[in-house]
Amino acid sequence: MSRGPGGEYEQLRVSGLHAFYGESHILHGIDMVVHRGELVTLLGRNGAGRSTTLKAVMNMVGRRTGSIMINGEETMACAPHHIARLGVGYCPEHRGIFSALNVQENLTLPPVVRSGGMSLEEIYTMFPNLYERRFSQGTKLSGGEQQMLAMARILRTGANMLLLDEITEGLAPVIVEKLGDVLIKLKNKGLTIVLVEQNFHFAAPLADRHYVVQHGQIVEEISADELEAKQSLLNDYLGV
Amino acid sequence: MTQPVNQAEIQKAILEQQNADNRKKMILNGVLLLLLLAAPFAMYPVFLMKILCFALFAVAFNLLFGFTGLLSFGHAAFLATGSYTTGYLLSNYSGLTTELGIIAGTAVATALGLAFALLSIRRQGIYFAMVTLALSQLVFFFFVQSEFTGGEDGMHGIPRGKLFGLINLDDNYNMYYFVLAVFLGCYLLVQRIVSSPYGQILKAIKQNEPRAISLGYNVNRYKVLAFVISAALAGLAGSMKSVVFQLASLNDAHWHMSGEVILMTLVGGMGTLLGPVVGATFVVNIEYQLSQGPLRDWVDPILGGIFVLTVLAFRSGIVGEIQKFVKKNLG
Amino acid sequence: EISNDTVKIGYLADMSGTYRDLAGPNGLAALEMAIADFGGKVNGAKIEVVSADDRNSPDVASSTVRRWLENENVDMVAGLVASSVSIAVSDILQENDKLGIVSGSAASSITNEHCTPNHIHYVYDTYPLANGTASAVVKEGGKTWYILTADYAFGHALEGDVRRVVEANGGEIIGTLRHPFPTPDFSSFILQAQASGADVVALANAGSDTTNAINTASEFGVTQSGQTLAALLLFLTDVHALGVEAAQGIQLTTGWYWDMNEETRAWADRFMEKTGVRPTMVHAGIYSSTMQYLKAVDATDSDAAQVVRKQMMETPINDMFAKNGRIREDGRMVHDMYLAEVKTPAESKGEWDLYDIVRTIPAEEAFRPLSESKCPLVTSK
Amino acid sequence: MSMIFGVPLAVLAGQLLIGVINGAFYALLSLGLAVIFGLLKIINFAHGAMYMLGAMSTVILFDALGINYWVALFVAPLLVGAFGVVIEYFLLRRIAGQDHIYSLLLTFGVALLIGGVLTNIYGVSGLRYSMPDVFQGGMKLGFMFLPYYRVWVIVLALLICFGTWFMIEKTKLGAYLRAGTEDSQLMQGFGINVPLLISLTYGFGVMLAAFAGVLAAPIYSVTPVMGSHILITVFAVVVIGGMGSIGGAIITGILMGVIEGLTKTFYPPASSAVIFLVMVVVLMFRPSGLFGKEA
Amino acid sequence: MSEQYVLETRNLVKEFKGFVAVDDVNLKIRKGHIHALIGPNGAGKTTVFNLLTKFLIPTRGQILFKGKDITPLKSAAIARRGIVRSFQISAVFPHMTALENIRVALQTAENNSYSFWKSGASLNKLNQRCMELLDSVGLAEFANTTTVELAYGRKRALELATTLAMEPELLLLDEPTQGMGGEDVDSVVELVRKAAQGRTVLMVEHNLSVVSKLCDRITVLAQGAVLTEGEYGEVSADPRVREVYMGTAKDKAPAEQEATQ
Ligand SMILES: Nc1ncnc2c1ncn2[C@@H]1O[C@H](COP(=O)(O)OP(=O)(O)OP(=O)(O)O)[C@@H](O)[C@H]1O
Ligand SMILES: Nc1ncnc2c1ncn2[C@@H]1O[C@H](COP(=O)(O)OP(=O)(O)OP(=O)(O)O)[C@@H](O)[C@H]1O
Ligand SMILES: [Mg+2]
Ligand SMILES: [Mg+2]
Repeated sequence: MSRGPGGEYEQLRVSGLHAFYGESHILHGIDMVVHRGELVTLLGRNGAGRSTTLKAVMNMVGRRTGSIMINGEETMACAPHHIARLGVGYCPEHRGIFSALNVQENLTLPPVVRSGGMSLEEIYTMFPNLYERRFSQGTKLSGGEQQMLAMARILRTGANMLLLDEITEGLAPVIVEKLGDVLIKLKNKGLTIVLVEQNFHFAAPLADRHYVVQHGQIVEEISADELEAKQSLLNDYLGV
Repeated sequence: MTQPVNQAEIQKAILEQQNADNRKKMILNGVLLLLLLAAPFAMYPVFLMKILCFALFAVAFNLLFGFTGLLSFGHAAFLATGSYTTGYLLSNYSGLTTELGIIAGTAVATALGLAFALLSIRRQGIYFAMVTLALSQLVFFFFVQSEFTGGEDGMHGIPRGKLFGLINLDDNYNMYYFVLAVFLGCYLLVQRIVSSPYGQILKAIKQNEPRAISLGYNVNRYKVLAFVISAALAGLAGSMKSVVFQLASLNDAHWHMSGEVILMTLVGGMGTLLGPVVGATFVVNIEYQLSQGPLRDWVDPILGGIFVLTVLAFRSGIVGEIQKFVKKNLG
Repeated sequence: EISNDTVKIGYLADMSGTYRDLAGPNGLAALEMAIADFGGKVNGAKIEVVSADDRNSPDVASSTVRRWLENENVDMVAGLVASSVSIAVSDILQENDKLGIVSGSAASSITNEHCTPNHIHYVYDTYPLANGTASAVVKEGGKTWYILTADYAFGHALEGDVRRVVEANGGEIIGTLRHPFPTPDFSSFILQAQASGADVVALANAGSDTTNAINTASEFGVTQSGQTLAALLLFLTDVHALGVEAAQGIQLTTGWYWDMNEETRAWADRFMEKTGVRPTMVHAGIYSSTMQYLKAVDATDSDAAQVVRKQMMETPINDMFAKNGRIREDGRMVHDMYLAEVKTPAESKGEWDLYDIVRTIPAEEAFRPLSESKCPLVTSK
Repeated sequence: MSMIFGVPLAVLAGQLLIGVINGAFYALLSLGLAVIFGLLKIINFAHGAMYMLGAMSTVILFDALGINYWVALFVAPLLVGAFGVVIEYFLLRRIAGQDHIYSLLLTFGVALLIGGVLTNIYGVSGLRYSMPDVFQGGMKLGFMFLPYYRVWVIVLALLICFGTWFMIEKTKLGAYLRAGTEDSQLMQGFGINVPLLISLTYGFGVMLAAFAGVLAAPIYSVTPVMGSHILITVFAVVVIGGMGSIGGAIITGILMGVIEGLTKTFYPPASSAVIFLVMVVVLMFRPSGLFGKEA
Repeated sequence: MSEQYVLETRNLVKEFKGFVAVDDVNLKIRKGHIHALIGPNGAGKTTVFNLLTKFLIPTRGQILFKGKDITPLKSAAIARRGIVRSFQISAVFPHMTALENIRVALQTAENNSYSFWKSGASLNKLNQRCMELLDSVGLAEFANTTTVELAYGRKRALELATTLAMEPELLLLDEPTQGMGGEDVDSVVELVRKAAQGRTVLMVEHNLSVVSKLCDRITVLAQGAVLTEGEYGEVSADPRVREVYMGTAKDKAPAEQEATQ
């Protein structure tokens, strides 16, 4: 049964998730739910375990225990390459641009997992830099350009749930702004988005709910409307 | 910012740490020394000398590979150059005392090392390995072609002669203690190099070359020096070998030998001081024991199996694994 | 009397490398056959055998032999294939005044520059190989020669010997080509040999080089185009590997062939029971030399190197391997050699039915005469 | 007859042709190596052994089951390829992401194992294999006699080389391969079964070697050691071409065949060393080989 | 008199296979300034850094350091002259302790870096200075910790300390706050401010609040060329800069400027 109490469709339900890198125990029981069409952020300090949470969902960490349901389907047993097929698009923290491929190849690399993804044209109009450099080696791009590429890449696949890790890192404000608009567009198209962000000021206006991660646990859940009220609490958590 | 901490205390702690490490080193060296001093009474001296020569060879290689991060696939060239040169001089100039012959052999190998280094040092990673391989193949070709090496038949009947014109090295025990002295000298030298100011830079270069450059280090010079030292020690190993066995052969120059020293180092534990010594002892022993026993037709497959096992089961080598184990269980 | 009441024989050979098949494990079998046939005991003293793989490395060989001689009082070392190994070992034998019998090596230098009073070279060497084949081929009208030489000591020696013989018999060397060892592909060299227009293309190499060359030669139709192919060192195992298809008509010199007479066949059958293959001349030589050694020990009731060697030299060898073979003071065992021709597929009646013995080369003709010897043992006389 | 450095032009022409043929052969071998290194970052010292297995299995299949050359041309590489997959799955996979050197050591060990075992079973003097009758004889080109089989070798080798190059450089699958070796985890995140891809790639690489082995069976003496002789040379070819450059491996293969051929004509003793000389010189001026991407 | 300028570039150009990444750039960096290089992604900022430190060879143009032409020098030589950079991704020696990391930098000043015969103890005299530097970035307590085990922010601090150990006259910082949030950013700002005393700093930074807090002067690059130069006020007011870089951030003080978009 994948219908939450509220009756909205549960795209992602993580419960009691522990994750380990070899010896070190990173996640200590994450619990979170993301409904279809929601944009949820994971906030927290460096090393809190946000990236790890996303990686764990993608089955990219060493060892995991607990439960991860995608579209109401238990995925703990799934091989990594099956997860994407469930309509999940992942944009990694450190971009993961392939040096063996040129920009265009990088863009078209991830297989389309669902219909309704963006076309190359749409993407290029959104990121003119990429069009300009489309035939140069992926890793020869500037830091920011690589970031754009990493993001753009998964918009093509038509995934209906996006896990985005620090997508504004190293981007010029003007691009950050543009990304903001993009996310809103995607959201309106009904995509589900889990956003890991350092730049709270970017995330705040977009998100429906915020999870605050600390020492590998969810310590606070704040919905958009509570934001004013809990601002100071949040600042303590994030040390702003 | 963090609360102020007492710098002096921390420094003291660090120094104590160092002393503790040094003490450990001393004890280890002591044990090693005693073992080696006693060995010839337990084992066959010539065989022990063989092990020492290869151990020295592996130690030399490890200085470059384990501590500088440069994989040379051509170290056989230096071993062979050392042994042929020494062999040739001692056989043809009866006036020459043994140590002079050995020094000469080492010198020539060192020069060759410099040449190799200058030609290869700018190449990165696997390309570096392959250039050294290519160069050593050319050296091999030279040795095959030249008359003085005796080609396939090899160079035979090299006189051990008298050390300093005094000590008769035909006596296996004299010979052994001479080889042992040289080996220990080199071992300690490498130990010193690794912890020396220079060693620190090598470490840094190995771990993050661009950063070392941006700090103003001309990394290639440091690499060249490391290469030359390594080549010199390898050459010395060869020279000693030719005197011990009284022969020099193409096997020393063949690329298999370059491979063998890599194996020894890895099996023993690369980047550790004792590793290559243990590795050499292990490999030489296995090969020897097997070639004698009932399994003598199966040496190659068994060796192969051992290498596969090493890589799969204990990748950081015998010594490396022991160190890990100690760290884990004894704090 | 016999030291500590045992005669201990060390068998050292390449057990895993390029020379494995011509001596190797089966050589050990031959050695054991000899001991068994001798009765397992000599003058009441028991006979022990130790064996090792020399890995074709003088290092390994010398440390093995040193230990055998110095710690395990081995009395005699047999086998000995790679010339680098044989020479290295002979030095050590001399140091320790023990005896060695070289059966596998081809280098004639072993009883020439490198001769010692402590070893015997038994089966063959490059001299008779060149002698037998070359003189025969020249006499049959092969006047102009082109030689493909393996570019190392053995090849050079063989080439030199061939040149001498050919020119002595009124032939002419119109070209030689030194190829690296080993060479996987001979097409380029064969092509040059063909272009040279020589009557004879001679192969002064061994093992896989020779078989590769012969394969390629037949592929490029060397014989069809009227040239004669002469292989100077070819073992039964090589021809077996080539097959009569590719090797037919090739002339070669051998010290022994299993199918020469009742005696050889009988022994070869026993050998085959034990090993599953037919013996090479080296296998037979190991058997014969071991017998000769044990007889000498028996006769002199001693295992001291010089005593035994002397006795071995004094008793002529008459067994399935050699008739009136004798060991000279330079350590060379001289005996009749045979010029063989590889059978055609039509003639060959089985896997191992490979040679026709064309001619017997008398001992005194075959080997380097003492007059030409550089061996101190001879010249110092 | 006109001469060049004392070599008749006709002979030279022949040598060049032979050079190209051997070159095609090198190309085929180095191609497999390049695929395996370029895509899997594995330094495959077992490549020679796989080449040998290809040849040996051709002979053994014939002796044991009477399987003829034509069938072997498919079956032998498939068998060896499957064997390769097994090795990748049970051994190489466990050291994925480790330093090159470990894959070198591991595959070298495997090579020793295979070679040693076969030596003990079949000996070293070689197995007999006679050429299929269709290839008996050859054509007279005026300047030389060209056996039909050599023609067959070059045609087939070049076809396969080109096919492989196209698949890797120009198809989607190729892109997956190239990317998967850089960050396999992320590729899996995109929904691609990388482990399978890798096994198959290694299998394919050794298949190419085995295929060269089958081609070699009728013309070279087939022994358990035949691979170890050629291994280093083939490595040199790959390096000169630029590690991991597929096209580079092919072109360089042929180039080296020709250069070697010329050396065999003008100074034969150096013919095995010349390739290393070329390698040193090339790497002097082009640090990552003729066609390699700058490291 | 160009003495007041520590660093000057004259018509600096870098082309990559026809693509012009840096297009005729003339920079003038005043002594003692903290000078920011900002601009959209792919404008050529990192490339400029790579040119200044010779990680890339300029296609055309000149680089002057304290009036002297240093265009032909090699990376290492330039570093020894006193131009030291930090990297966009943190660069440390992962398997050495924090203290050793700094010591490696200090050794450049010593002339013992080739003496392989000296004992390791001969380096202890540098420890005092190392500790001071570590303390200045608040890492004193981690002196003996292996660097891999340090958290991201601390790695960056260590890298900065290492850079300072070189006593550089000109410090090049590429996005020092990248990937940091909250207080880490503030601490880096403090660090840079400290580091800048008696030095000149040239930094690339996308976090405008940091730029506005720290920098005396700002050069804006766009498509490889200098768009404009000036103080934060002027630059941020420039409509072109807004268009290509800052975006539609209306007339707002930089501090809250990102707070609402
Ligand atoms: N591959 C790894 N091996 C071991 N530990 C890791 C690994 N990756 C991350 N860690 C550790 O796991 C913890 C959480 O890392 P994570 O990347 O999830 O933090 P984060 O919340 O994403 O913060 P940020 O990405 O801003 O650094 C950190 O302490 C980090 O040191
Ligand atoms: N090695 C290279 N080869 C080809 N093009 C390159 C190379 N390095 C950089 N470029 C191109 O030059 C331009 C400038 O790159 P640079 O890294 O300097 O941008 P940047 O200003 O640092 O951007 P960011 O703020 O995103 O880091 C980019 O378009 C990039 O694609
Ligand atoms: Mg993160
Ligand atoms: Mg940048």
